[in-house]
Amino acid sequence: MIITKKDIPSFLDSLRNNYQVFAPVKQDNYTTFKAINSGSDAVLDYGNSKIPPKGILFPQTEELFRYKVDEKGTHLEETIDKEQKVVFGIRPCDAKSIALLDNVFNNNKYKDPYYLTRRENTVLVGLGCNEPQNTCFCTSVDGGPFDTTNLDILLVDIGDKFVVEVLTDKGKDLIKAANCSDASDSDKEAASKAKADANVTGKVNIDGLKEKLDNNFYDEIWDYISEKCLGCAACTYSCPTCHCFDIVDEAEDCDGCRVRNWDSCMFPLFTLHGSGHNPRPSGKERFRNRVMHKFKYFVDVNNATACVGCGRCIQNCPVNLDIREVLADIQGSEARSVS
Amino acid sequence: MLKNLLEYMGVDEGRVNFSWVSASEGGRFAELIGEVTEKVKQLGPNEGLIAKESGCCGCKE
Amino acid sequence: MQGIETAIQNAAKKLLAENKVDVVIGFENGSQPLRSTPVFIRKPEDAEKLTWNYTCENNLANYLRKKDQKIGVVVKGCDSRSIVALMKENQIDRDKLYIIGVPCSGMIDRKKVADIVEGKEIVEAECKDDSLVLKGRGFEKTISIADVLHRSCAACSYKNPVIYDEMVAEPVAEQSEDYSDIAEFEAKPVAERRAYLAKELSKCIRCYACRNACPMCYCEQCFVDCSTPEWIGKSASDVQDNLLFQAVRVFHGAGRCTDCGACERACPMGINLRILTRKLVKDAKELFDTEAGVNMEDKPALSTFNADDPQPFLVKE
Amino acid sequence: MNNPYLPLPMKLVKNFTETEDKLIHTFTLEFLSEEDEKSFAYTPGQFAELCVFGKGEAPFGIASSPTEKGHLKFSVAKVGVVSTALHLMEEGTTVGVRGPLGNSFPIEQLKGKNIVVIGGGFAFTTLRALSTYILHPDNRGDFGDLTVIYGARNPGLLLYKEELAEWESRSDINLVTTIDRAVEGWNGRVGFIPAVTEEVAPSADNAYAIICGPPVMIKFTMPVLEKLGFKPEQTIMSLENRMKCGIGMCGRCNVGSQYVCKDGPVFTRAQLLELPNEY
Repeated sequence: MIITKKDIPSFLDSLRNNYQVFAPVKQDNYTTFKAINSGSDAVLDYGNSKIPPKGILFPQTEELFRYKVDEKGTHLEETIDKEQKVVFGIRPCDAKSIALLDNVFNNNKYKDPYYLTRRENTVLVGLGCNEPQNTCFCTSVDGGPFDTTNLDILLVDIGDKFVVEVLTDKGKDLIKAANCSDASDSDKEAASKAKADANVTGKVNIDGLKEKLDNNFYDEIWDYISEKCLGCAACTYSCPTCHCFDIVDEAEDCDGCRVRNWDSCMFPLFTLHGSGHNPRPSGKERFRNRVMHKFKYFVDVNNATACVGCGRCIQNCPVNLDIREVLADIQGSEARSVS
Repeated sequence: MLKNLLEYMGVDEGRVNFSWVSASEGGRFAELIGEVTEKVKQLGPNEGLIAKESGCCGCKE
Repeated sequence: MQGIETAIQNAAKKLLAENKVDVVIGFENGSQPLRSTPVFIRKPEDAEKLTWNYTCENNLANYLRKKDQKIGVVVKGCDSRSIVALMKENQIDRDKLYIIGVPCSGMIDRKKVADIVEGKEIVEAECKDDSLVLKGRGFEKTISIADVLHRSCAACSYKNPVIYDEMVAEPVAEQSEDYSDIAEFEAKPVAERRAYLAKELSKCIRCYACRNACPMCYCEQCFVDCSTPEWIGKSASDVQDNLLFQAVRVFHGAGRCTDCGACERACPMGINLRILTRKLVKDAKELFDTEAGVNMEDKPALSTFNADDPQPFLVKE
Repeated sequence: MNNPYLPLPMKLVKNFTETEDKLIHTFTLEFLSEEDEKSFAYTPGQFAELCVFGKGEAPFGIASSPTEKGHLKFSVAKVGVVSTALHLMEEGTTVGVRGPLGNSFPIEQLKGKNIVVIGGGFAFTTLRALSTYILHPDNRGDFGDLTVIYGARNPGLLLYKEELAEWESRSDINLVTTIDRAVEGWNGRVGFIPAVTEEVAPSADNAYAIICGPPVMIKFTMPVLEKLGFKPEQTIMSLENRMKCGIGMCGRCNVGSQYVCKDGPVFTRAQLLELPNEY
């Protein structure tokens, strides 16, 4: 099927009757995912959003429950967001990262109701990448510009219209609302041509990386590999697979709420013990833990690499510490083809 | 410098007041506090740097 | 720029070969167009990696605090002021430091470049004396560097390092300091100022890159990480707390901030932070006629006082 | 879908000062209802997140044994926001408890074996739970002989003094308490845990050693256990790390790929030797 670009705003408006619609919106000189008020706000020719759409399912600040303790007893009121959502225009790498987050919030012992409820109520409409950026390296971490993992619908841009690939039932009943017409053969050809032309220039070779990480924990490479890192959280807060969070109470005496905020393993406070001991005292241990978590520990536990190659950590790092160069140094070879 | 910065950022004039008062100047201290309280009362309630919606945290969306 | 680059490389090679320093900290080409990245050179033959161009925007003074090695560092005007300010606070030992001074003609702001090419991706960028040739998919554009300089560099009045062991090129012309941007913001009505700051700080994601990129910010435990008492809330969605965070962070720089602009350049969300930091730099100049880190003699503004200091803040009695 | 973040309200019935320096209190919490207690079935070695409404949450080992019905016991040192708030709390206040969390001592594996419990300082909470569980008449028969070596800097810092006295008088437990340096009025054993363990020299065959205490004590007691023949699989430890969620999601308490809160806190030394030395 195909849908013309002109019809997109009206399609989004029709969706807004029974969905909360999120789409990329221009803000200053970058795009970010926001709940849109009108279909025309959506911007679809963008590289990738500054902050990943994971923030829709796992917001930076989220209230877990409100509580009030008075003579009559303790009143707890959990606040789980049950609204139906559509994320329109999500890139394949971000959709894949959501599949990785499912392993975290649904581990072998516990289920996180906040994330999982939203996850069930969200339809992901993907937008293929015709022009991957030079920081992208999704093909190196078994992803791709038109990868359909975890998407309900994939749109392929062929000029003034999109070829619509419906992938799941959720996608099927969503697309009913749009007035699509059938895709002609030329449309289909144009789509496969777009898919073929999209080439991802950034590459990094991660075969054998996990085995190397298995036994290079005490290697002195870690002493200098993160020397220039400032220890801020720009990379973790712009990473679609980062899931660490902090829990704090915000209340006046016994009336308030318990809130969950994004947290970063790059901060010393993250692992500081009450006794003052810190198992990861300096930037070296923290950076090593970040790389180990994504390319070894996560693989050990979930048999998947916790990186989708979106390149946001490369774009947002104030000192341009490039994860592809880090991985290449660990692999021991200078064979990093960085454009 | 602190007063300049706070007023620059949007705190109403007159809400931030400084004065040197020695421990022995009891009378002047009382008078001063009276003046400042009066001035702040006229300014009315301080609705903060931005209009703060209800709710204790980000839970107002 | 080419002459400066070779001069830096030779200086570094000599220092390392003669074992005068253990490491030379400078810049090498970044992993993408229009980017450079700090590098730590320990062997003379690696010195060719050192480069110098209009993208060496990080303040390397950030890596010099409390180091016991002998360090050589490539320093532009604003970095040198940070070094002087840090030396006055005993964070840097002068005789363990060899300063390679570089007169700086300003660093470009990638966000401004992105605006000009409407966000299209740049595949290759080349510098031809004072203009930039940008190549991307299906377009090529030449822009003058002066139009895309960082705000801090465009208004910079200390392009030449104020302290150095060796200067690798001829000093460039300086321009006088002007605080018209701050004066203009001061003149705005309170409501407009509040609205502007609230809009800017609503973008904040509390990654603390501004704090970590600033050479003057080196507290063991930052007030943000305190839980007893919890000075400010931890959630980034509370704009009031974001404003308070910036107010307290910026005030720690009163009389110490050298207006190098590293905080604004490090911010991934592009928040205009210098509208706050320069207010304190302007006050330190107007009230006490001091500028941070310009020479080794005068003390930071708030570490000293004299009888005729102006006191406009007192309650009129 | 049940919500693992919601605490179970309980009533604080006893706020008992354990140590002379008043830094450690033992809190006894009562369940509010029968089914609350049933929903909280736990095994010695597990921990729980204590929630002080208005202040926050913090993880503490459960010091009571499941054999002690109707209530839970926690021993808490005054360190941060939550622990200070707990110390000042009057009896009758409502406190939230989230748990039981983490794995526990491998009770099934310990059955039929001799047990050597070594504790130091105030890390004796879950060890007390285990010892009480073993000493309970219904369970005592399942286990071999029980040696407990427990030391502290000075007599005032020993936890659960009455129980120690009671255990002293029992025949089915070999209790050895020690203090680091001699103090007048103390006629018991004097010496650091590693030296005392070497003196007591518990036999390693068909035995498990369970050790919990400050890092320095662990560091010097390990070689003694090795010398006595305790293989790494026979040595069990309980780790502590900074925790927030307690359910293996917030990502901070990991040692290598294992989360101390979900996959621990109890590990055998053999497991720990495979993990990076970062705890």
